[in-house]
Amino acid sequence: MNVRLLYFASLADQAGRAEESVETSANNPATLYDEVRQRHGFSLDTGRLRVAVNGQIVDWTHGINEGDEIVFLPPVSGG
Amino acid sequence: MNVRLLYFASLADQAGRAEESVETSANNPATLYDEVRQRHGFSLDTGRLRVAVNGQIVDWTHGINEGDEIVFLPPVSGG
Amino acid sequence: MNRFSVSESRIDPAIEKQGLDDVGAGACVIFEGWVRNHNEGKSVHQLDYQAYAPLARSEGEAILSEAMSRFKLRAASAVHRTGSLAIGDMAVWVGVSADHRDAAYNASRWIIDEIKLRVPIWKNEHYADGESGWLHPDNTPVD
Amino acid sequence: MNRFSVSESRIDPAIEKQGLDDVGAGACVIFEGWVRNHNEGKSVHQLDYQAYAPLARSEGEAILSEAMSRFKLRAASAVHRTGSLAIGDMAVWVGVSADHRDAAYNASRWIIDEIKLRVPIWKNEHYADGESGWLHPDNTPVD
Repeated sequence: MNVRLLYFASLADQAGRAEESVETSANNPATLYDEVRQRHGFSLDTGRLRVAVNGQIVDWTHGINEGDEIVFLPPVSGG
Repeated sequence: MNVRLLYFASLADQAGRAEESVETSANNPATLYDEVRQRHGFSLDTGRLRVAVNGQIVDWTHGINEGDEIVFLPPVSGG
Repeated sequence: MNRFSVSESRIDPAIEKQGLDDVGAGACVIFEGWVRNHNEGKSVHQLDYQAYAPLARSEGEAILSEAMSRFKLRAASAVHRTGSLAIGDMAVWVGVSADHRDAAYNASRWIIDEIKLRVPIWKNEHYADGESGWLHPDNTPVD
Repeated sequence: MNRFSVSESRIDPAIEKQGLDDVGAGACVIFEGWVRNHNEGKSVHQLDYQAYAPLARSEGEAILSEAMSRFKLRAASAVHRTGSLAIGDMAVWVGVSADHRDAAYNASRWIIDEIKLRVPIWKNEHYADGESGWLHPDNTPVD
């Protein structure tokens, strides 16, 4: 299936892009992150990230569906 | 000697004036307050007041001199 | 330098805030006291504030100087209204800036508490029932 | 009702504050986060803030709704900047009004702490030495 990933902050820098569409057979965000992490050399591991699917923060075991917008969230530093 | 008294808040209401000059032989603010309290029927006693002489907060036993500006300060309620 | 003032006219928070600017400051905390339409269950129509102005200024300055040495601040200032105020009017403005927000919050709270305890300013509340009265708090906490 | 917003342009505190007016409110506490010229010993020239805006809005709204039920408030609102900011620029504005100052201070502090913990916004600091980097705090307290 095809999903859309958005990248922010250091993940965007390391991926060299702000978004991408990926073909994946991963059935949850944890597996998907492993795939893209390997490809882009992301330094943060899932213990330091949160993940959002379609604008909602979800568990790493949450299901993934065709067309989902998925965002791996590095530790925030607003304010 | 002659001193100038300023009155604020409930003391001004009870005295019916914001200031007055008084002739007194009181040698400290405590004695002076007893004098004016009797005359004006002030309800607050010295335990609930502070006193300022010439713009400085002082003890009730502080000396008084001719021409001093003396203010008995009711509990404040600013803010 | 005057950090504390007593004002007979409307407080302009934008002007007051200019004194807090500092390139090293990352946090600014502002407290405003507004005239509310009720106090201890009574409906309030209007307020008068009376000040013994020379002493109010020197006590206010002393509080702000002490705040500058007690807390890690960049700047602190405050102004208190006198005269007749309507519901919604600003009675007091307290502003601080600091590198970090911990100091800014702590200092702001400390300053307004000290102002309410020490500065010779008195509030006369005019109630909906036509009564009015000067408030002379007796140890009970003042909000 | 939108209590939290993300803004690509300058925050105007006078406009933001209008949402806090309430005849029952006696206390207003405002927190502003400013871009300061230093962080952890490094000299800072400029900042960029990046947000995942839809989630930042919903997380921000959730924080302000929770504040309204946790604390005795009349109103609460907040706005966070995104984009390039210079030293002295306002990065975040948080305002609350309440009958009493205790609730106002406590709510204000709680809201900015939650924003810094939860809202998906990231800061990129540009240092005087030419380096820059996204900050990803690791449990250490953020100021």
